[in-house]
Parts: sequence; C-alpha cells; structure tokens
Amino acid sequence: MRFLLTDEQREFARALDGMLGAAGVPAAARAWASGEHKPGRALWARLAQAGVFGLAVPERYAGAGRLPVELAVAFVELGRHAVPGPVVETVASAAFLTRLGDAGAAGAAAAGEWLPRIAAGDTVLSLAAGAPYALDADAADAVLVVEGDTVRRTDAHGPVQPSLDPVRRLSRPLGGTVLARDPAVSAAAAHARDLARLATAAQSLGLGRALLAATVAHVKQRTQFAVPLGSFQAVKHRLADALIGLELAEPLVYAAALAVAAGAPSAGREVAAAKAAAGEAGYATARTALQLHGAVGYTEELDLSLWIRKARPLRDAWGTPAECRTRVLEG
Amino acid sequence: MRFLLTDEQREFARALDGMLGAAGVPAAARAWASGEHKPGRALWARLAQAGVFGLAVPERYAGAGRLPVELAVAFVELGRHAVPGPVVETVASAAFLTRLGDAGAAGAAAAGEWLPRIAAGDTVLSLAAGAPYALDADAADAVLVVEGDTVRRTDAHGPVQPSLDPVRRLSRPLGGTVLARDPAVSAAAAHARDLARLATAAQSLGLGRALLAATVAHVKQRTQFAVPLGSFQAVKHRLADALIGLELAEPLVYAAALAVAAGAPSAGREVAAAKAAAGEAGYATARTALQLHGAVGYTEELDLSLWIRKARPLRDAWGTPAECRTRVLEG
Amino acid sequence: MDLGFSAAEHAFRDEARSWLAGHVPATPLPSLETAEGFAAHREWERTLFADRWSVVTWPEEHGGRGASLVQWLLFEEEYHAAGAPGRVAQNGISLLAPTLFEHGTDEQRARVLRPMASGEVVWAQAWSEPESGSDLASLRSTATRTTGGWLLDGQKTWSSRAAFADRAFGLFRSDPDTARPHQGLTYLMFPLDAPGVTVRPIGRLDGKPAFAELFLDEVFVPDADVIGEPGQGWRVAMSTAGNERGLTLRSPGRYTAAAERLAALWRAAPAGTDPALGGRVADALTGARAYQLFAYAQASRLAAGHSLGAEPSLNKVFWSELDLALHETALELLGPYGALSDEAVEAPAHGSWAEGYTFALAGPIYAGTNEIQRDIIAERLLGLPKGRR
Amino acid sequence: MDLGFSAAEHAFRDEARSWLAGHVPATPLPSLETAEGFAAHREWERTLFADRWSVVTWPEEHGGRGASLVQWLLFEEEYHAAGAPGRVAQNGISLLAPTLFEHGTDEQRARVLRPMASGEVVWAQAWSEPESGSDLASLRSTATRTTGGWLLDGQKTWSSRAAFADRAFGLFRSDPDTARPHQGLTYLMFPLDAPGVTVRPIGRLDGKPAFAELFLDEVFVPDADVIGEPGQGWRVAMSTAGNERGLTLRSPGRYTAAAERLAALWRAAPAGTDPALGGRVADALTGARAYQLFAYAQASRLAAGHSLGAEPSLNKVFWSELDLALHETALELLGPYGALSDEAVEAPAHGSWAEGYTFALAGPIYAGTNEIQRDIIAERLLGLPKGRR
Repeated sequence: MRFLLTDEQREFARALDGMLGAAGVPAAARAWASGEHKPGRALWARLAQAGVFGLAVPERYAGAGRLPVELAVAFVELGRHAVPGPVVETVASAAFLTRLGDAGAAGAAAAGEWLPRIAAGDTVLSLAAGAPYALDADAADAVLVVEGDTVRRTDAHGPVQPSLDPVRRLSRPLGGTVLARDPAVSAAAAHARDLARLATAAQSLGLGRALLAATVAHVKQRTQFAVPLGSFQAVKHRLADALIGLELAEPLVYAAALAVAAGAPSAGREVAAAKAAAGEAGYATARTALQLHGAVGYTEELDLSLWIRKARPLRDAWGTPAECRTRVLEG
Repeated sequence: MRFLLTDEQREFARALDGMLGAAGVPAAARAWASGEHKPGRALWARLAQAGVFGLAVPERYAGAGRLPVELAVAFVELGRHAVPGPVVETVASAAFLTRLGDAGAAGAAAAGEWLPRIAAGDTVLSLAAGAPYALDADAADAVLVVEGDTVRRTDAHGPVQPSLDPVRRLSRPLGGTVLARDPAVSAAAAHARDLARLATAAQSLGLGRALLAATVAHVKQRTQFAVPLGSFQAVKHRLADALIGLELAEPLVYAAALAVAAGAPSAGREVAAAKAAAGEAGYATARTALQLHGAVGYTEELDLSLWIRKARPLRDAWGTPAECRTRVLEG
Repeated sequence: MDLGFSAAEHAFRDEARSWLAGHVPATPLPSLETAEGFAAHREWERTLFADRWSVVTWPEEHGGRGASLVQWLLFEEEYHAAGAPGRVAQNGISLLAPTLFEHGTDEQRARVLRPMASGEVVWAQAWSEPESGSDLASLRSTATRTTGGWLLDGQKTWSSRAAFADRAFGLFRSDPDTARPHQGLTYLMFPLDAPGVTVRPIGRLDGKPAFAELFLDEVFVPDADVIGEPGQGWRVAMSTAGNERGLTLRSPGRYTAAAERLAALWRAAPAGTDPALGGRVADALTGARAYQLFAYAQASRLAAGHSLGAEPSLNKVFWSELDLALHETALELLGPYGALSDEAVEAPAHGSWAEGYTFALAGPIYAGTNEIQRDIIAERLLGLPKGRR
Repeated sequence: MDLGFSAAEHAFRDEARSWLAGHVPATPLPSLETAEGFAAHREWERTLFADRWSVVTWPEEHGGRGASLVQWLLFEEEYHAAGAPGRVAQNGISLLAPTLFEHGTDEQRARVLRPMASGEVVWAQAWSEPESGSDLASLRSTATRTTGGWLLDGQKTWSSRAAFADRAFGLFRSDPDTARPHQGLTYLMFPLDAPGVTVRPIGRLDGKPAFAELFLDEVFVPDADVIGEPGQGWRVAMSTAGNERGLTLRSPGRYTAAAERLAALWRAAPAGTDPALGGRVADALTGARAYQLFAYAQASRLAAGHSLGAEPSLNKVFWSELDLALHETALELLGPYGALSDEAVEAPAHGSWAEGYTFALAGPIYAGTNEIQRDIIAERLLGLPKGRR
C-alpha cells in the first residue's frame, strides 16, 4: 500500500497547472460565458495535447488507455483553473462510447468514429442522461442523449438557458438520430455517470483548493481595524474548516479513482462518497471565500467570481449530495 | 397586539425564580437521581403552593383555570432551575383528565378525583402515550397509559432504566386497570401531547437561558493565555449563536401558548414549531456550555451537569425535532 | 400578552391587502438591477406613493399614514404575500429618512422626503470606501470647506443602486486633524449627476450592476445638504443605525411570504425528492415565524417605550442566515431547474428563486458583516470583554 | 498510487483477524471506567500481550511485532470490527511510550515498557492543572531537588484513568526562576500509591470516575524516573506530541467499525424513522472512510520519509466531530431507547451507543480543544498571522 501520487502523477499535475496558469483561462471562461467559444476551444486543444482527454480513451482508439487516477489528477487541475466547457461530459462520453464499443452494440461504430477524435481534442461532446439539460450543447460538436436503453446523437438544442454560473450554458437537446437501442446502453451510461461523478468531484476539489488559496492570500493582505483580517480568530477557524473539508475529501477522490480503475464492485459507492464530500467541501469553501472577501467577492469583476459561481453547480452536477448519499447507503 | 409578558406574568416568573433559587433544587435533583424522592416532593409542594400545577386545572376542579401562557412562564423557570420529576407529565395528565371530564366520558370520575389533588400538589402523575417508557413512574402516585382509545392507570412498573440524564428515571408501566375506553381518549391524548410539548419547550428555553448565563459568567472569569476566555472571538461567536437560538425560540413558545389558550386550529403546528426550535436551541446551548467549560463541564461534580444532561432528553421528549418538523409541514 | 390585532390594525391590514390585490403587477417587473427594471420599479414607487402606501409610517404631511410599527409589519406581510415588487426607494427610506427625521432641518425634510418616497429621486448610500469595509471609521474621502458649501473628493464603493440612482448620501472627512478616527466626519447629501462625479457600475455575482464605485473630484455640495453639524457625522449616522432601523431593514413579511412559497414548492415536489428537504422546509417556516414573532415583540417593546439597544444585531444575523438557508433549500427542491439564472426563459417562478438566492448570498456581508454582528452581540448583549478578536 | 496491500500486510491482517475471532469476549466487558471493568480490561491487556497483540508496532524485544504503521492501521480495523474491548493501557502506550522511545534511557525502556504493555502497570497522564487547561505552559506544580531525586508538590487534574491506575507521568516546574513559562519544566514518572499522593476520583457526565484529581505533597521520585534532561520537559513532551502520535491517538478503525454498526442500525430501523437520518448515516460512512484513507495517505508519507508537521490537528478536529455526529445519529435512530444510559438493562447493544456518546462529547475538548487545533491549522498549515485570537 502506497496511497500517494507517484512522482509522474505529480509532475503531470504540475505541468498542467503551469500550462493552465499561463493560458489565460479566466478570459477564455468569460468569452465562453458570452457564447464566444474560440478561446475555449484553443484551450481544449492544449488540454488534448497535454494528454487529458486521452486518459479516458483506450489505446486501440488512439488514447492513453483508461487511467482514472490520472484523469482525477488532471481534473483537479481543471477545477483549480476553472476551465470552461463540457470537459466532464466529453470524458464521460468517451467512457460511454468505449463501453458501447466493448459490448459490440449497435453504436460501436460511433466509438471508432469519435474516440480517436476525442483523444485528439478535435471533438467536443456533451452528454445528457436523465436530466433535462445538456451542458454547453451550443459549443459541442454533438450531444449524446441517453434515455433508458436508447442513445441518440443530435446537433440541435433549444435556446440556451443561462445558469447561475454563466460559464455553464444549459439547453435542451432536441431531436437527433438513434445511435443505439440496446441493454448495453444503460449499463454504459451508468459507467459514464460514475466517471462523470469522479471527474466532477476532482474538479470540485481543485476548485476548492484554488478558492482557499486565494482567500488565505486575501486575508493575509487585507487589513481591517489596523490588523490583517487573517488574524481574527473567526476568520482563522472558518478557513481551518475549509481546509479540513478539502483535505479529507481528497483521499476519497483518489480512492474512488483507484476503485474505478480496478473495476471494483465498490466503485459506484466510492465515487458517490467522493462526489458528495468533494462537492460539499468545494461549495463550503466558496461560501467562505465569498464571506471573507466581503463585497469584493460578490462582484463579477474579480476572476474569483468564476470560481465562486462554479462551486454549487459542480456540487450538484451528475449527482447532488443527496443522490450520492443515497447511493452510499445502497452499499 | 402587545406581544409582551404582562407585569403580573413577569412578577410570577420572578417569584418562582427566587423561590427555586433558594430551594436547593440541585440537591433535590441529585437525590431524585438516586431514587430518594423526598426533597423533590417537598419542592413539588412548594411549586403547587406557588400555583404552578393549578395553571393546568380548571377552576371547577379547584385550579386557576387553564392558563397556557402562565404555564409556559412557569415552565421556563422550572427549566431554568432544572427541577426534577414528572412536572410535564403531571400537567399533561391534568389536561388529559380535564378533556376526558369535558367529554363526559367513562373516565370523568377520575378528573374529579385527581384534578384537585394535582392542583394542590398532592398527586404526582406520570403519563405514557405512544412511548415504551414512563418518566419517573417510581416517584409518581400513578401512571396513565394511553393506547389508542384506551387509558389505563397503574402503580406498577418494570425496573428503572437509568437514562443519560440520571434525574430522568424511565421504566415500563405494567398492567393496571382501564379508566376509559372511548374515542374521546385519543383526542384528549392529542391535546395532552400538545400541552406536554409546550411545557417541555418552555423548559428547554429556561434550561438554555441558565446554561448560557452560567457559561457567560465562566468565560468572563476563566483566563487562558493570560486573558479571559471570553475575549476569544471563537468563544464570543459561539455564545452569540446560542443567544440567537434562544432569543428567537422564545416568541415561538409564547405564541404557541397563546394559540393553545385560544384553542386555535394552528395550535398543534405552533406548539410543534416551538418545541423543535426551543429543543434545538437548548441542546445547542448545552453543547456550547460543555465545550466552553472544558473538562470541568464534563464532570458530574458541577451542578452544571444537571443542566447539560437534561438538554437532549428535553429536546426529544414528547416529540423529537424530526417529529415536530413533520407536524409543522402538515400545516 | 396578546397577539390579537386591534380593529384599527385589522382595518389597516385589510385596506392594504385590497389595494395590493388591485395594483400589484400580474407578472413580475424586470430585475431591479437593470436599467429597464429600475425604471419600472421607479414607476411602481410612484403608484405606491400616489395612494400613500410608499412610506406608511411617515407623518401624513410627508406622504405617509402615520402608521405604527405594528401596522408597518402588517403592511409588509401583505406586501410580500402579494408578491409585490422590490423597493427601489428602500435605501433612501430606510437609511437616509430616519436620519433626516432625527437630525435634518424642516427645510431638508420638506425638500427631500416626498421626492424620495415617490421614486422621483432615488437615493444610493455611499458609506464604504475601498480600504474601509467593516471598519467604517477609517474613511478617507474628504469634504473641504468652500464658499457656501463643501467640495467632496475621494472614492466610495459598494454604493447600492448607484448605477441608476439620482443622489447619494454618506460620510466625509471634513477635519483631517482629529485625534480619533470617528471624529471630524460630516454627513452630506450629493447629486450623482453633478460635475466631478464619475459613476462606475460594478456587476455583482450575476453580472447585474447592483452597485457602483463613485469617484468624486471637487464635487460641490451646498451647506443646505449637510445633515446635522459639520464634524458630527459619525454621531449623526450612528444615532439611527440601530434600534428601529435594524428591525425595519428587512421586514419579517419578506421571509414569511418566501417560506410559504417554499412550502408550496415542497408540496408540489416530484416523487423521489430528497425527504430530508422536508425538515429544511419546516425549519424555514419556523424560522420565518420566529422572526415575525420576534419583531412583534420588539415592536411591542418599542411601543411600550423601551429601547432595543444592540438587539438588531440578532435580527441581522438571523434573517440573513434564514434567507440563505431558505433559498438554498428552494434551489435543491427545484432540482435541475434550480441551476438556472433568473434570466433563463425556463427559470421557475420567473427567476425569483435564482434572484433571491443571489441576493441572499450577500446578506451575511452587507449592513455589517455577520462576524461584526456576532462581536456586537457578544460584547454588548452578553457583556463579554472587548478588544481582542 | 496504490491501495492494495502487500502479502505481508494481508497475512498480518488475517492473523490478527483470526486471533481476535478466537479471543474477543462474547459479551462486552463492564465499563472501563468502573473498578470491576478496569480489572477486566487489565486482564484483557494481559491476554493481548501474551500473544503480542498489545503493542504491535513496538520492537520485538519489548513485546511488540515491529509492525509498520500500515499494519497497525489494519490491526486497528480488525480490532474494532471485532468489537474488542477498549484499551486500558492506551494512555501509557500512546502518550508515554513514544517519549520513552525517543528520550528515555535503555534502563527506563527495559523497566517500564513491558509492564505497561501487559496491563501490569497501568499509566495515567497528569498534564492538566486547575489553572492550566489549554494553556499548558502555565503549570504550577513543582519538582524540588532532593538527594537522589525530586520531591513533587502541587495539584494535577483531569488525569484520565487515575482513579484505578498504578502510575502517572507529567510535567513539573523544576526551576521557578526562568523567564519564559515553557522553560524550567521537567518530565517525571511517579507512583500513584506513594506516600504524599492523594487521588480524588472525579465523575464524568455519566458519573463514572473516568479521571481524577491528584494532590501531591512531597512525593519522592528517584532520578531514574526523570525522562530526558531536567528542565527540558517541555521540549521532551512536545517532540512527540504531534506527528505519528496525532494519528495514533484515535485510529480510523474505531470509526469505520462504528459507522458500519450505525449503517446496520439504519437498515434495521423501524418504519417511520426520520428519512433524513439516512443522509447522516451516509455522511458517517463517508467520513469514516475519508479518515481511514487520510490515515493511509499519512502512513504512506511517513513511510516515504516525510513529516506530518501540524497536520494531526486536522485529524483531531475531524475524528472528534465525526465521532459526535455518528453517535448523535445513532441515538436518534434508537428512538426512545437512545435515551437510556449504558447501565440500563434494556440499553441497546449493551449500552455501547450511550457509552460512546458520552465519550464522544469529550472529544472536542481533550488532547487540545478543537478551538486550539483550529488556531494551529490556521497558523501552521495555512500560514495566517499568530498573536490575536
């Protein structure tokens, strides 16, 4: 047992962190929110180049093999930098298509068509399964819509419904053509949902880490009543609680990734536990970041708002805490 | 509208407070916990003399008339002083017997027999309705046991089961004779339950007030790191939260008493809301008192333990917060 | 102890209810924090004022009804239960007007109050500065004596509604040489369209310009627009900061109405809704009722001649946390629709839950952060030692 | 990154499991905090020690197995899953022994460790004094030089298990003239049955004498029972206060086992049980798993040569709040039976939930209050400024 990231995994995280830190992500996110996807797509290409999407694609489809731990490592960084776009939905689609391909089902051809393109960063997919809206359908090359044993693909969607995180653009997928109608569809969708939960949990964790770091820096520098805000015990304790939440969520995320990697029967439960814990920790940290920044945290002018607004939708996407708790109880 | 206690009500509270403060209640409570009921019964007589039990007894049974507001005022003081014994159960029994008498039901004779004795402090009753245990059956003159449309009276009970508050002694009522079997029984029991909830909520409120006062006094006097404990912001904020909880629960308690007094259709809901809020506020204050007293708060040596241990059973007696919330939702 | 209302109170409530039933717009106005919505809300203030429902507690001479605080509470209950619009005149009415009543001149009251109450002149507050958030005594903007008045210089921020408002009020340092930071401040009213004023709107979390930064460069203010004595601004501002104003900043009616709407959401929730949300709905109902009753008790005490002291700090912490919990519960009950912004066509209830949530997020911050309020509660209501934090 | 266990780790776990299956008493021992229970638990320590399960991480020469921290974690999981008794030797093993390993002499280790591990000599800690709770540096009890040793005077309190224990260890002020309160303290071991020692048991909330006050009047302690250098006691005590010990104070196995029992309670709960409790059961399962994994990561880091620094403060806050939430949930699930004390004949699970709840209530207080721990987390892990509280 050596429950530590390897040097390679750490180096991968560091490299992504460095690349994203220099890539102007906040500007891309703001453009994305206004429906201008070009900077976001450029970022997407760089993520692909760094190998992020290939982590969800088997080697036979020109991916790196399915590597959930590395995927979690990557998505922590995507969360840390508040990367816009249907990144979770695209890797979940990859997982879905791979399973469909493995099952030799009707949609297997789609796996062959899309998976190499996903790995290369050429295809952006959204995915709707049991939810009325798809994320960023207006930016995606296609949306996969799963209902029971049926999966459709479509390029059409209803009017964009702005969400409380304007970078997350929601719309109803419309029409489309049936890719497959097969019992393997719902099994593949369940697996895709687990991968989506894992990736989202990792994003929440990275988002929370970034919010905590920004807030710690703020309260060290900002003075009130002639002393740094960070010298007030109420401020200290609130930040301590944020750290506890994030520190204890992190191992759940990586253990869940290991369980997914191993195909363990416990994977669904572990992913749900990680999702609930990381999502709640991320949201609690966002609330703390907002409160301790005060009015300035409540404006959209600071890039901080990109992080603050994303915490709650990430907490709820692909399984609210309540849904995840129910899943944990199922054992 | 004048939502303030009258001068008379305040004076009544002050008199009770003064009497109980001088009556050696902690010693009586400790004796009660060891099964020695004499000091507790002496206290009971003084409460009766002060008019407490008569507040639940109509004038025609030698009581003061049914006065739920004054009853709440009194039970705040009983809670503030952690008075031992089935005080709630006795006044709830009075409410039950009165209703039974009003309905002219089979048990009406019992009303005539017992109500004057309750008002006079000569009879201590316990009451079990929908719960396996009766409080202080070993100290009571009789236990009323309600099951559906039937009420029994009994003097027999199983072995005392010590509870987490050793002053609250629980046992199973055994056997007994049927007092009444009548549809009026369950209606009377529902009314008695509401009165029990109201009185218990008032006790929780008074208990919380006493715990807050004791803890504020402690943190002003106790120094750590060369300053009073009460100068630490974490301590301040925790006590501020306790005060908020109690201050906002108080008007719910009195409004519920007014609703009961008026026989308002909303009474059941209002009593439940008051019970949930006061019970939670009392328990939260007890946790705060324990934490801020530190190890000394965790001992049974301080009389404080009599208050700390009572907060949780009061929160749960006659309707847990969950049960009360369900009742609130029923409208 | 009596929760029954008098015949006059009942009559007042009934009159308010029937007026509201006849006048509240059938569909919500556009968001108050947009130019279009601001204009629509200004128009609504005019409607309210025309029938003397804008400022019910003010004397009749200024367009009010001389209503009691209890009547105001009842009016607010009816107002929010009717789903009536947000109040664009609120900053002036609840922050500036009490100061004018206590410290203003007859001339100021005659000139300022009616246009404030009718929405003709909308007021913004200008308290905060970039380096002075919770620590208001450290203000740096200045008022310099000039012929017939003062010249204002400096920067104010978080000025609510200033993006669209007409005038503002705030404290300025008129004597930089005083020993203590609370001294030498002067309370002034100034126009937002005057030469030297630059208004830079700031988008709040949802992008709407709910407040603004004000840059002031030799902005002339006549002596007639000083409230109270020059140099006494801190005392003038603080004398009406607590007490009744702490109660009237956010009326209980707002929360009782929202809690009822939340309970309706819960009753209509689809099968499979997290049952734990029921408990949170019950807590919202109970919390709103508790705050309502607490306010009744406070109004009763004020009517009996008592003072509330630091007690409104309790109100502030309580309503701000209630509001947030209530709206978080609502968004959860709405499931995937809870993620939509108020601008989404498909947003439930015309986006009012989303708008309410965004607004509630600011509650623990403005009007004295909840951390400051808890310090006040501990020190002034519980008597704990000051000084260390 | 690997959560798989090695063959040696698996074998160790299996051996522990089968030994426990054969030895754990079928019904729980009487409460550790009673005279009868103390004796029974002491006997259990002897049984553990006889088969080298008392102190698995110790070197074999002292009766251990030289087990790794990971093996210890696995042992603890098995131990608690098997429902094995509480550890009366715990204070000595987790608080005194690490200090002896680091600062003791060979003679001390040879003399003290085996009887400690076998339950023959049960140790109590004697840190706190009436005026020194969280502020340990303000100790007043003294150690005065005398021929061949020291004379102890003063008062200690909150000495866990001291009502029935044999010996105690603590810090004493040996040089009253030092400028700073952390200086001039000496770490000493002393007998509880010596002349001059008065032990006054203190009942905890449930009345059981879980700790005691110690009155010391010229109690002689030979030089052989000083640990480290005289005057260096603070450094000696603190050098092992954090790091591994912070992890080993409360093993994750305790909470994973309790959470599983809680989940069993939930599954067996009668119809009508508050559905919201399900979410809290899930949180307990998730919290226990999180702490388990967090400990695995810490053990991995320690094995890789890293230090944990102030990190155990995170553990302390987390497990103490988890423990309390878990037991509060259990009592709610038990309905009216949750009100019974562990001494009630009808108490569920032989009173273990009630006993666990009472114990959990102390968690946020002992071993450094959670307030102190949060200060440490903020200052040492987040780098926030010290000094003000």
